[in-house]
Amino acid sequence: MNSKRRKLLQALGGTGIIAAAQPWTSAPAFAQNAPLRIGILAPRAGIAGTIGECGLKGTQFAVDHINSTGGIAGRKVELVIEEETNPKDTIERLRKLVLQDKVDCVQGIVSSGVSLAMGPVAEDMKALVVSWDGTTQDGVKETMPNKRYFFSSTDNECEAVMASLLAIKHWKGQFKTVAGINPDYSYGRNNFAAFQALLRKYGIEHTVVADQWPKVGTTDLNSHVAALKAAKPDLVFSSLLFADLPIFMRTAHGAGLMDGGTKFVFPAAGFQHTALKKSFTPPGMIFGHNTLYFDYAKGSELQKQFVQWYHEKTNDYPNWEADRAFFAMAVYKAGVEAAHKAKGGWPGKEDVIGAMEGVRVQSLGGPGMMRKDHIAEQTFYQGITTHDNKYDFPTLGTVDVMYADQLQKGTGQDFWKWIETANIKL
Amino acid sequence: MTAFLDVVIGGVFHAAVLFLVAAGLQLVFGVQKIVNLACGSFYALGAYFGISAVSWCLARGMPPAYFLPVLIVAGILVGLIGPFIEALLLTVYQRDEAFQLLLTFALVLMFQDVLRFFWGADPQQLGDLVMTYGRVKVGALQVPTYNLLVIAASVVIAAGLGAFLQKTRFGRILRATAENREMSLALGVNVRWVYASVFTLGTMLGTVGGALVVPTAAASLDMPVELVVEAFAVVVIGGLGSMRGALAGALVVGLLRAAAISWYSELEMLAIYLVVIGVLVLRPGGLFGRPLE
Amino acid sequence: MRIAAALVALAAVAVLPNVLSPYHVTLVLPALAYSIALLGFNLLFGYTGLLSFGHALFVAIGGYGAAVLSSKLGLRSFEAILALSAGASVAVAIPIGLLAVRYVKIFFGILTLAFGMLFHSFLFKFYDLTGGDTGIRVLRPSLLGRAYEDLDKTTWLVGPFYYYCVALLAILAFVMWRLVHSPFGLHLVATRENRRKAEYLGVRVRFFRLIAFSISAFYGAIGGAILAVNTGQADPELAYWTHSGELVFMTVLGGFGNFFGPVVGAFSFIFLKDQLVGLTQYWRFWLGAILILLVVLFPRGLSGLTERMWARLHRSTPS
Amino acid sequence: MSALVEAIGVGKRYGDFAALDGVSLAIEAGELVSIVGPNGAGKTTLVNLLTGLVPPTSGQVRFKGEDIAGIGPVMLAKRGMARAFQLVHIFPELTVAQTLAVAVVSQSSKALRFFTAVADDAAVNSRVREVAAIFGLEGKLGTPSRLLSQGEKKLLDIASAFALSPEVILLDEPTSGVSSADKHGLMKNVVDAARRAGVRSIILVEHDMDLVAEYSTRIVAIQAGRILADRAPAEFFSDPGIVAAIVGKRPPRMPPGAS
Repeated sequence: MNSKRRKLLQALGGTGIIAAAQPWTSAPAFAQNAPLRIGILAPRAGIAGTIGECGLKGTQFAVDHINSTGGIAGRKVELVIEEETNPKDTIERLRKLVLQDKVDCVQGIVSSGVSLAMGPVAEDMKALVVSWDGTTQDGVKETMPNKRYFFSSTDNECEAVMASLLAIKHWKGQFKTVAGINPDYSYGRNNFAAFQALLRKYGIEHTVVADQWPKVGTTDLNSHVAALKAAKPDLVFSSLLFADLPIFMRTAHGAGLMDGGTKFVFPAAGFQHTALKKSFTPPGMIFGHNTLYFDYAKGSELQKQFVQWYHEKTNDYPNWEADRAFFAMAVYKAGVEAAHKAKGGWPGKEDVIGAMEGVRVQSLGGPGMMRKDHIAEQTFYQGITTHDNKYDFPTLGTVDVMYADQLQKGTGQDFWKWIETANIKL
Repeated sequence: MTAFLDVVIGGVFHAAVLFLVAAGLQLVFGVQKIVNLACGSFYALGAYFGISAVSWCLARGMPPAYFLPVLIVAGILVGLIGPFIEALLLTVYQRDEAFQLLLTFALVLMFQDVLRFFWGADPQQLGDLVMTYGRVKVGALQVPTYNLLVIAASVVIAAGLGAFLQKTRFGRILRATAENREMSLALGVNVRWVYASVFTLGTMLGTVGGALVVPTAAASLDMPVELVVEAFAVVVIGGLGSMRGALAGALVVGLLRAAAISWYSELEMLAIYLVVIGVLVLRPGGLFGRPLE
Repeated sequence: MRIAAALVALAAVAVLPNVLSPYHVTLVLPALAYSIALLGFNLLFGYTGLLSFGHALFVAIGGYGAAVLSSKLGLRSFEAILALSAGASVAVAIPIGLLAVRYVKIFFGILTLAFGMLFHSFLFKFYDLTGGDTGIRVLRPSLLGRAYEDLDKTTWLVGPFYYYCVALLAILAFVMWRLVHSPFGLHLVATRENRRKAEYLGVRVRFFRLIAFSISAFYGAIGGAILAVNTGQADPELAYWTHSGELVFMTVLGGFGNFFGPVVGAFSFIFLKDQLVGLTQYWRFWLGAILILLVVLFPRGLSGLTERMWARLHRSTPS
Repeated sequence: MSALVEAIGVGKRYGDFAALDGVSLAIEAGELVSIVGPNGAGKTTLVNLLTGLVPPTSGQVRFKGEDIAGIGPVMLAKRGMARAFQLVHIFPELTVAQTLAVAVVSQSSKALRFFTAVADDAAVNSRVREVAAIFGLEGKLGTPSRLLSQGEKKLLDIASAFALSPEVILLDEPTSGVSSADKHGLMKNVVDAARRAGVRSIILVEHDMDLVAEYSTRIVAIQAGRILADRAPAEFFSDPGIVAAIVGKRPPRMPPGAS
């Protein structure tokens, strides 16, 4: 029962049980042959356990790939996996990874609460951290004004921005009343606020007739749906994810919320896309798949390989968290290798950080880049759904692709100010 | 009007499920004086097991329409872990309540991982099975037939429980044991057996509740800890140990939640806690409980 | 004898930073924080006989107190933060206590649980005020007027802050020691042992319970403030009922019948959890299993176990 | 000179049922008044009223001239009346000395001292030893109460009531559970102790008519919620009608909640 981690490690590193800690600073000559140790902080239990599961698959795929093709600058990769829980305990695990296991890099983290707490701690410990997710805008700017060691994922609001843009592009003039049902945490709050801010920016007259904030993990949404139905909105914007989304879909369908021509925008639908069965999910909705759309016809060979590998392992199709995890690993690999090449020898941590700034990589979902201000830029996929496919769940009929430079704030900007002033082409 | 009915039906549906879990809590507390924090874990177990059972049957060619009885049977079957857990509780019957509470808290911790070990971290669902029974449409009002069936099942179980406790010999023994354990012992009642059966029955109410609700919802790992709080609100409002209290409390919580969501959604859970505290201030024993101390 | 043992333990804790790796020293910090919170909790549980299943409420108030004061109001003095957070905690405890001390046993447990969850709901729902799920950041405070700006956070935590917390634990443990041996403490135990008899002996039972509840809230908030500084963040999980459950777990692990039981419990729990989490992803299961063993076989916890072994040792060696 | 404890036309109804009806009673300093009567006659109700535990539905209950209706046990102790119960009430985990100290301290101004060790308080300790000596418990001061014999527990229960230094003490069947051989010794002990401790009057509820006859200065007989007789022992026992009513057969009425 307790051997899962070990098994995974063996599968990944091929080195079996971790050797005693080898700090890279003390013995550079020896270190050249020792595997690189990468700490992973991923949720395993509770609501977010499902994110961690998918992300870990991305990491595993990346590490298999790396280790079978010569490692990172010649060194194989070995993982130390720890659980992300609440901020208090996760910081303890981070300290363990950094101080005790002496890992070279920490990747993971999906919760904004944890990443907000972790940023300053990582900076203080000079720990190189590349986060998968968990970068909701609130609090980010005061917590980490000048990041040196912490690398963030793309802003969590990107998908809301893109979904809002698509809604405006496709349905402008077709809706006057809007309603929101979004998860009750910073992610949901900001998504709905971003949607409204963009409607204002493009001068779309609208009234919010209902806004619902079910707690994440609410399994009975009948009353929420009843409230939405009573408000008779022309458009419903919902960044629900996890199991909440299929539950909402099924409940809304059962109550007839989808019978009256109401439009639906689900920026985070790609997280539970395979659970949204056709029978209760009509076509013609806006679905966001974030940075990985598994069925993208023009997707890279790498993506197709991964999707197949994932499907064989789980009998399911992956969501974007796998891509985020892969991206984090790819950025670190690219940084190390660039620094290694530049230095002509094994690079120090500061060299790696320098090389990671501005590095471009090919992730599972598509091209991406790590900005100089330590915020990731990736490719986003959204579109309007269709039932015309071989699956029992809807996929995208038309796929819109946007690069994050269109979807997130520039260096040093405030997200909300950026929305007002940004020059985005619809 | 339609909107109002929607809210009421939504609230009653929520109440129906809460009632089953709360009734389990009440039964166990009433007879054994143990507050079971793990009631939410049983609920989740019922939900997960229900999904597995239905999927297993469907894969073997069962017509989808039979899924409701399968769920009920699955709930009852998995409720059979009751006696084993009761055997564990047996060690602390004579101890301070703190230990009983802690023991069930330990079960909460263990079940989180047991569920994850068997079913993984991804939420489990039954797809669109719930729509097998279609919808009931009256004017603009639309309700999935299954939701009404769950309400009906809960009412039947409530009535059955009531009749069982009032009319049958075993029910009378239960009530007598609840009143006075020593007296029952003196009258030759096999208290060991009574406790084991009551705890199993309480467990089954939870597991059947979880199995019944899962087609409309999903089984997820945080189900147990979230539900406990609501179930506690129900029993405190209704009065600890009272079956009538479980019914009234479930309706109060279900309808209150539905109303709060419709009119001022920020108040959802807050409103429930405020009512709990209000009840405790004004009627310390709850609506149907006895005054304490 | 006990005091000598306590002094030895204190000295041992004081030299830990020289012996342990920095990581393990940072692990001792939450243990110190929980020790303080649990000393207060055990005044209520062990001495007064009231089991609160919502005590995380006060730990959370301490945490959020530190967060709001340091990052929203710009207050940096840790002494002031502790005083104000603990004061706020007592201010919250009094009205809750007035209601809750009318009950005992399971009803007291459920009522306190309800209040804890009420606060959790508040933290979660009132997003603009409390930061919702992400909570509020806690900035590094100054200790006795010194900011130690030259130290990075880990060095600060395992250095000045560590000794500060050790001193705080020593002072608060001493105060608690005096409390439980005072007439006040005697009355608390009397109310636990036989409420009716105590009343006929002129003990104002509810009043004394209320004071015990308030004192435990005070200690809880101090522990919470230390925890939050250590984490650098106060988040709603601090108030969640399972965190309250952990507090009870720790107390029983250490043994609530012994004055130092909670301290033993806090240290062993943190150590145990760290080991289990490192060993298996199914650490919750094993933690629960250990709790069951404890409840069934060693209800007096580790301190009770040592006492028993000590007694057996003495009996078997002829003097 | 007003009476120490006084009931003026008190009645207590539970719904339709009158547990007590128009009872008047005055207890002076120096008296030992026994309250007797068959089960369900209203003795317990009367005692509860006299000790301010429950308020009467009509009439007045006074202690030292002040109304004490429903003041509750804590205030009762403060005003100077103590009560010991039929069933033993002790603090199992506390030692004899600690048990007595609870009472001693609660009546001093020291109850809310948080930082002084109660074990080191010389004044408290000497009073504790004094009370313990009266009841022959001085050898058991360090013994946890739960380890005492049944008789010792009973003594401790009564002793702790004495430790309050009350003016009036109410003893509810103090000899119940004590072997008949020890009953007289215990009773004598208690009455002597009361005199030495400065207790001004004793109210006794007792079934054993030998004890009642021997120690009472006055006997109040209750039947069906009313006073049947209020006489000196000699007169009381010389009236066969009363004796038959009290000692004889149980009355047919068996009201709920009155006993």
